[in-house]
Amino acid sequence: MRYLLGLIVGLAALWLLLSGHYSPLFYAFGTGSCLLTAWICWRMRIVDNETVPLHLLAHAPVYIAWLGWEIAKSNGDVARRILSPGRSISPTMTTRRVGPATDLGRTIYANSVTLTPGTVTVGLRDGLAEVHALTDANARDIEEGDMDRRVQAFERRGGVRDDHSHDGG
Amino acid sequence: MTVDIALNVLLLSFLAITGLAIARVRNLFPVAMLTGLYSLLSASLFQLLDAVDVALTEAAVGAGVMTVLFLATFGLTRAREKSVPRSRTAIGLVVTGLTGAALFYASLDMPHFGAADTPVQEHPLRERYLETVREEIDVPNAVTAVLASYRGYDTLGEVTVVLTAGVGVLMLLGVSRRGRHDDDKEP
Amino acid sequence: MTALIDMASWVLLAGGAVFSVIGGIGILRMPDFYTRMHAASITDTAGMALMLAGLMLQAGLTLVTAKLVFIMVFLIITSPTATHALARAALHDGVRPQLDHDRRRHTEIEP
Amino acid sequence: MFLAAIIGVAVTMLLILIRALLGPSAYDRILALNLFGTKTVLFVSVLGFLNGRPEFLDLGLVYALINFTGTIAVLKFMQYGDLGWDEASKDKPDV
Repeated sequence: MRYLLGLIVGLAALWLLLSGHYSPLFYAFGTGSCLLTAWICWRMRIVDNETVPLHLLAHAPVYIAWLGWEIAKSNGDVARRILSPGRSISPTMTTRRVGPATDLGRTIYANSVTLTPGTVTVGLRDGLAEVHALTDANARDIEEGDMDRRVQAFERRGGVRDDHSHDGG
Repeated sequence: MTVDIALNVLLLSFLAITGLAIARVRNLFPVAMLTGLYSLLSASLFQLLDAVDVALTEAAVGAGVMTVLFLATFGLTRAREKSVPRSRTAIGLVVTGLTGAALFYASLDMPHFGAADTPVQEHPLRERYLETVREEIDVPNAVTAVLASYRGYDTLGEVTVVLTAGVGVLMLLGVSRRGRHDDDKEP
Repeated sequence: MTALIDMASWVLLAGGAVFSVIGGIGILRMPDFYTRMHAASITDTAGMALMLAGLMLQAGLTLVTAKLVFIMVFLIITSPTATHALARAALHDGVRPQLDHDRRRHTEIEP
Repeated sequence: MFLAAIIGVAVTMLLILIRALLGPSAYDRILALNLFGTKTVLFVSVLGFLNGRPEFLDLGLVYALINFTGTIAVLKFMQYGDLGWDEASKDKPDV
């Protein structure tokens, strides 16, 4: 129920921001479309903590800020490699056991890895992430698992207290 | 204005390159994607001409639905063009050239972009729509009022297109997996 | 103040354009499909974010900015998903990356 | 200054188009076309500002979504040779 309410509030905010017309007629249209969408989602049974991750909302800014900084750094690095003459890359494939316990956490991790220039998740299966990295150094960063720990912390702060042990990475 | 002309030239040359590539590539798979690209480019051109509603439709139908339909077709047929003897491609070239020339000739009679003395600007009905639309329909956009009310039946047909796009998206994201049976696959 | 915001937005727009072109060069220069993906992700992150941020500064606190934020969020969520799906499909299809090092712990890919 | 941005985007589009034409593999083309789509989003956004009508950003929003579904459609087709079918449906019926 909490998630359904969250979804409706989110949809309403989206509608208000995109519409730009505020009169009774349009409020009626907006309310109708939000409720219809929420009802369809509810009927499809996709309204849960995965599609409406309310619990992560409060801690998202910290993670996003950190991720933004990482992306900025690796952007500079990859841009330099593209522009430098000669071969300055050393493509590497590596695997890492993924720390986050939930599917959502794993997806956030895999997407963060892909979003950062220099590393792309090419496979995610059985808790193993297969990563293609532009350079050996990028691959080592993945193996060291700083991002993995960040996502885990983000996930845990969000209230998923799933304390079963991971075999790390 | 020169910027607009430069952007027009740029987008049109992109369109030409894409068109030539579509004609040359024999594997239909990249062709499907290139037609999507073609639609995106023409939609950008429409936006450049301030026809945003046309651009939206072009993008949704041309790049979205058409790609999906192409791919669905490839699922049933082969995704490779049959090679055609050169004499027949020559006929095609002549036909296309003539059609293009005729269209170009026809375009010479069209009023210039944004010209003030066209029926669109001078017809008395235009004043009526623009002045009475607020009292009669009470929506902020006159074009919307004409589309959705004054010629509502016509629009009903267009909305069907949008519905098709929605069905395409549902199909893609695999939400309607339950409805699929093995027997609907043609040999 | 307005001049300052204008200046900042210009810097962001120019930076976005530069990164986007660098990514384009990378797409042409990189040796194989997988390395090209990394170049592509430059235009999709730095190029896109800087340019949209520049536009946001121009628009100020209006609904236009809200729409720009939505565009950015959509792109940030969908672009890695599309890249990942692409890379996975390529690997699945047997497109082999040119590698200097291969430290994979398992070999799922058929030769 | 919007002009500089739009020139940057246009040059990038040209470079990407070259890659799309060169190939060599289908995946290179898909990558290029997906990227071309996101560049088009930037192009129309900046174009709206250049023409002084930033309200037209809805177009950019729609492009972003269409481009994503288009790419996923192509990949799904490549992997399964068919649309609207998912590997998971074989062993795990939904709902």
